[in-house]
Amino acid sequence: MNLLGAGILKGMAVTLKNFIGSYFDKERLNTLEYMWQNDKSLPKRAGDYPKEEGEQLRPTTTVTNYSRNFPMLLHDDGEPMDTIRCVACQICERECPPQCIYIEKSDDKKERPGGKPQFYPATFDIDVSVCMSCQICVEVCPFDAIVMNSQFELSTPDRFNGLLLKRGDLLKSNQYYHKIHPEEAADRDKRIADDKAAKEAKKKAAEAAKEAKKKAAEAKAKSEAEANSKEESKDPSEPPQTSTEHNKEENTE
Amino acid sequence: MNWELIKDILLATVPLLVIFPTMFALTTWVERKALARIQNRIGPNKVGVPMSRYGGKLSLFGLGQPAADGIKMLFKENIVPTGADRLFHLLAPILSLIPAMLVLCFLPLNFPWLTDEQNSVKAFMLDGAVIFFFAITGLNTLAVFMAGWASRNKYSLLGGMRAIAQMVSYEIPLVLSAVVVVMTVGSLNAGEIAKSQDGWNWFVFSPWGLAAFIIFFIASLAETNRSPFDLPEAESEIIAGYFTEYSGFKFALFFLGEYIAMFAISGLAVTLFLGAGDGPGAEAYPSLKVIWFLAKICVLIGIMIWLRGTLPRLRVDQLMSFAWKFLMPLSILNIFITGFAWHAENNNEEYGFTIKAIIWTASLLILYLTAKGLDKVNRANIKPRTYQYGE
Amino acid sequence: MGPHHPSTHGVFRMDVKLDGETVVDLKPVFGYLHRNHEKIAENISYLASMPFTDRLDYFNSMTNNWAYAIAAEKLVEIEVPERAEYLRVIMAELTRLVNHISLVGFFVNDLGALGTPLLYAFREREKILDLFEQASGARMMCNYLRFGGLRCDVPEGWLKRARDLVDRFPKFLDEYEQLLCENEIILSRTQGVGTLSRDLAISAGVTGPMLRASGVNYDIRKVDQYGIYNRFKFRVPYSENNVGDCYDRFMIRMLEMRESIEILKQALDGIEEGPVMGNAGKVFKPKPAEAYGRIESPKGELGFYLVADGTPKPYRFRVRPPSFINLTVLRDMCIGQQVADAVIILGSIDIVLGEVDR
Amino acid sequence: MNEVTAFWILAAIAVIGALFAIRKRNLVHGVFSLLVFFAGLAGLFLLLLAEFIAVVQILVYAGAVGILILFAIMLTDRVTGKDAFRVTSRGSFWGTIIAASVFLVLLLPTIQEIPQVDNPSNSEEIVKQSTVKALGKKLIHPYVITLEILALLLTAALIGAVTAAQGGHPAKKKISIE
Amino acid sequence: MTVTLHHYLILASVLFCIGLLGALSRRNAIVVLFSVEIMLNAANLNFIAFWRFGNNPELLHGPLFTLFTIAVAAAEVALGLALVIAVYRHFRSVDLESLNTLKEE
Repeated sequence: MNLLGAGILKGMAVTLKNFIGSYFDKERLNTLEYMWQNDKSLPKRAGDYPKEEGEQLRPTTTVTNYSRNFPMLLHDDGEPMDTIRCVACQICERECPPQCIYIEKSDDKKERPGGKPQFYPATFDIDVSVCMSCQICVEVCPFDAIVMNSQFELSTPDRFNGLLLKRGDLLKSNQYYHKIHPEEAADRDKRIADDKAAKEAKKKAAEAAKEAKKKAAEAKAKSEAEANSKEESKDPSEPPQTSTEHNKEENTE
Repeated sequence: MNWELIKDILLATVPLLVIFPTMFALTTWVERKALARIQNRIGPNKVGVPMSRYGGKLSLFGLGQPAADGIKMLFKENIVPTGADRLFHLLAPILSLIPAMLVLCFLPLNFPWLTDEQNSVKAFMLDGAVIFFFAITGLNTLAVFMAGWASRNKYSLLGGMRAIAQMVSYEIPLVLSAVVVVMTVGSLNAGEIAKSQDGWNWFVFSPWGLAAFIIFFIASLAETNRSPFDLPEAESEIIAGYFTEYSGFKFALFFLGEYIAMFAISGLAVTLFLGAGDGPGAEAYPSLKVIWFLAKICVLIGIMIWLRGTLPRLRVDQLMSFAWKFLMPLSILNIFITGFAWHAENNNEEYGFTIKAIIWTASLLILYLTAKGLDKVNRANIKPRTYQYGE
Repeated sequence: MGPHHPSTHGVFRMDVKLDGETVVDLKPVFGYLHRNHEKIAENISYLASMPFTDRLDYFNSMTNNWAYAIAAEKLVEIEVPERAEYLRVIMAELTRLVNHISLVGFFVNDLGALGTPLLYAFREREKILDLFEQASGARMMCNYLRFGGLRCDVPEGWLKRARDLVDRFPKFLDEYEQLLCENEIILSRTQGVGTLSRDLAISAGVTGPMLRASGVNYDIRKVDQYGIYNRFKFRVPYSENNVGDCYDRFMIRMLEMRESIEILKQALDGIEEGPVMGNAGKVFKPKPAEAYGRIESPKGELGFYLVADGTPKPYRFRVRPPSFINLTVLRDMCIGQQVADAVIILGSIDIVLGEVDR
Repeated sequence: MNEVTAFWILAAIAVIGALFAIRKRNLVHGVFSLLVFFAGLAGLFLLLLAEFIAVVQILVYAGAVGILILFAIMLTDRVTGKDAFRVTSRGSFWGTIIAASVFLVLLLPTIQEIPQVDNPSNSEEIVKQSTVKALGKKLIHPYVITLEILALLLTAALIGAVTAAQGGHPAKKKISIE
Repeated sequence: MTVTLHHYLILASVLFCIGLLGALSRRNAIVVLFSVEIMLNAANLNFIAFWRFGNNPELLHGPLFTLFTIAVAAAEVALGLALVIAVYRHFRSVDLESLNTLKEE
């Protein structure tokens, strides 16, 4: 039969342990100082925050390199507007659950390094107050043009156009992406590289197939010429048709 | 006007007015810091002296917090609800502060600069100090009612009535447990009680003294609406207690009154049970007595804060049945035991060690068994249950 | 007690008719947080409503996702790879821990314990949420599961971090039990309060810890054996006498946490490398069919009923919210009790308004 | 000198307190003025060096009886305590006349017969004697019977008050869940 | 001029008469209880005054007797209020005028 009031005493022993523990045991005390430097006033627009996420945080803060907050557009190294990846295919605009992306397709095409000239988004706005950072747009985007940024300090005094991120604010370089989400950026680039390699391989295979066909055609013409009376020599089999569809772009909608 | 008398009176009262309010400010800080630490937070550390020249600010580990609270309370606009009784609305916080302050001067603080022969000090050594103490704390209930009634709002009246019911029903165990000490010392005078406990024979070391101290401490928790009994002000069911309609400086007065009452009651507990001013170095340098006295008060306040961080609240009917069905019978029994033990000790001559040991163990056993029995009677079916596991 | 009452969990109002201290009649009023979840789901694609399921019961988003994923997988036969199944179980049990500690924290806070147990609970919850953030990118709104597997694999080192969190958790639980389970004040305030008899619970369709507290041995993980729960050996605690009160509900949740740790240990041992995403097609366009998938969410039986009509948008999307159905017995439990207990009974039911109002 | 001024102040407080207690329309104001009256009286007792009595007066009257009356007002009258009935009873005119005549009857003998005693025994000696210990001894030794009777009376009054006020508690009807 | 016995006696009789006036002229039962209290306290004042100016104070007659009257007065108030509450429950009013059901019509 336990001592009267033993439950209360045990409870108090626990609080005492926590009281003393909070001074020494790092694991118990886990509240952190607030991050934003408090001597600067809040910028007018969300876009005016310093571009690089690192500049606004205090050294002591630790934003894990997995957290996602609002989307950002990627451009490869070089002048941002030339190397933008987004081709304004507006899939993300349709798929976005809270419908917070607004894209206006440009009418002229822009030369892209590597691929053929593509459209580019004349305006690409994301209303940060509507976006719920659910990352669906990143998933459905076939061009890896949009990824999640972990910059969370975007508070502004003005509610309407203050929280509207224009294309200029959204555009960030790939190295920045590597800086904030190293692992994710790494395997995303690897996947892009593999796709490119697969495409070249396919292209080469296609050219090889074409030459083979040309050769076969000349050979056929020659052989026809020599023995057009001889019965048709069996054509080499059709060049292997690539199994997967042409490329992700034409997924039917 | 003989200036001699006035000088003595000032010498006796001004230190009280200086020491206890500063201790009040410190206790609010300590309470918030300690509660925070119990909950693994850091506690207030943002208020600091803005050293704009050096950038950032000098955070005084939150010591600026009580000052900030005080200033905030001063500048808050105090609203008096329409239709409320203006006079009593103003009078209630003052009436809640006066008894708390008045009672402080009867504690045997024996300041070193107050030698005994000055006649002003004798005035303070009131003959019926302990009874006077309970009479004055009784007035506190009055202030609570006045606050509840004067703010003309049904809920604060309800809260006020509950607070009064709680205070009145916990005053009885408070007084009965004090009777134990007065009985053995034979005098109501706080100074004599303190003198009789010199040299480490504090009352808390005898079994009935310990039981009385525990009852006294629990009842004092209820008297000042602290921790497990803070029903009136932190009512999660109905809106908060009797001082909802108060803001600004009047609320600060209530707040101050509550803390000073806490000091006063724990001061009395120290005088009655923990040998006021008696500590290792007390005989050598009498000026150490004050420091010992205040240290013991701080220990009791610490325990109160610790309790506040741990225990949930009691329901109203449990609160009442705990006072009437558990504390009161226990304290009455304790009085009988003390009477018996005191009689055995003082009247027969061969009061050797063996009889003393027997009496002590017997009384300890009786007290514990009755407490256990009472607890079983009151809460018959309340015990931790076991559960079965299904596949 | 108005919608923004300090102790109700979210916007929930109770019209209480009193006779002195005892409650004579009680009418719960809610619907303040109704966001039209099911109608919206009919206008967007299957995948797009996955992030909305996080917002249902915002304490445990992983289990919501899993329930929706199971229902969708029943529509179209998709085979989920081994590692995804294991990770799903691990995530679900971690959310069960998160839900139960925060519930116990809020429950004791209603009893008036000034936040201390709540802050201990939140301290441990933070550690688990960090794990979720590393796996899915967000702490509470994970949006991590997809039809046929997971969106992405957990980063390396995650399993080791999860492993030592699970090893450290029992130590915290012992400390928590020592603080709460024998505390006389909590015992006397919760025992005999808000009693729910066994047959009333069954007839009212109550599920989850509340049902088990009233003495019914019914746990969907054991009944349906969905996912790979049949591989793990774990027990289901339920009360002996067939009337459950607030104390039973509180204790059942504490014991369930220990069982979840057992499952987590076995799951973390059994997981190996492998693909995380099944062979789901690019666009999810099920043939016309209907399916009802349900799981044992920490609050009870969470079910999704989907009717597909061949287009990429569901024809009908219905959620069976456990806390909404558990709330229907609130009136019967509160009548005859004190006012102070009405708040505690509400706390013991563990409702989250996101799920009640949808 | 300051003793006389103290007497006059306290006498004024007591008389004003008593008058307001009777005259006030609002009952709760009446109770608070009654408490002022009790406090004034306690001061007078202190002046008369009956220290323990002053303390007991505050404890019993100002503390307990005051709250008791407030509870009674809360339980009976409208909470606002406004006394809406006609303030004075029918016999109020005759009441004042009787009170005045009683006052005269009391006043005349004090003026003539009781000697003008103005040299009270010195206060130090009284203070030394009227300690609580002396009172206690007196209470136990010669007046122990009265003390026991008093105890009996108080318990009887307590039990009587409780039963009268409760008026037989109606059986606690079990609220059945239909 | 020092304070003499006469001062206290006159004061006590003034207070007594105020109490009597209140008792007789107010309709509300609770105010009547007030006035009875005032009368009792006036009597106590007399006891202490006579003890203070009496010739053998060590007998402590005054304080003892006052203690007894205070105890009796407290018991009396408790019972009086209990009766008032019982009456209120029955008659729904504390007005003494309306308590005349014993008088046969």
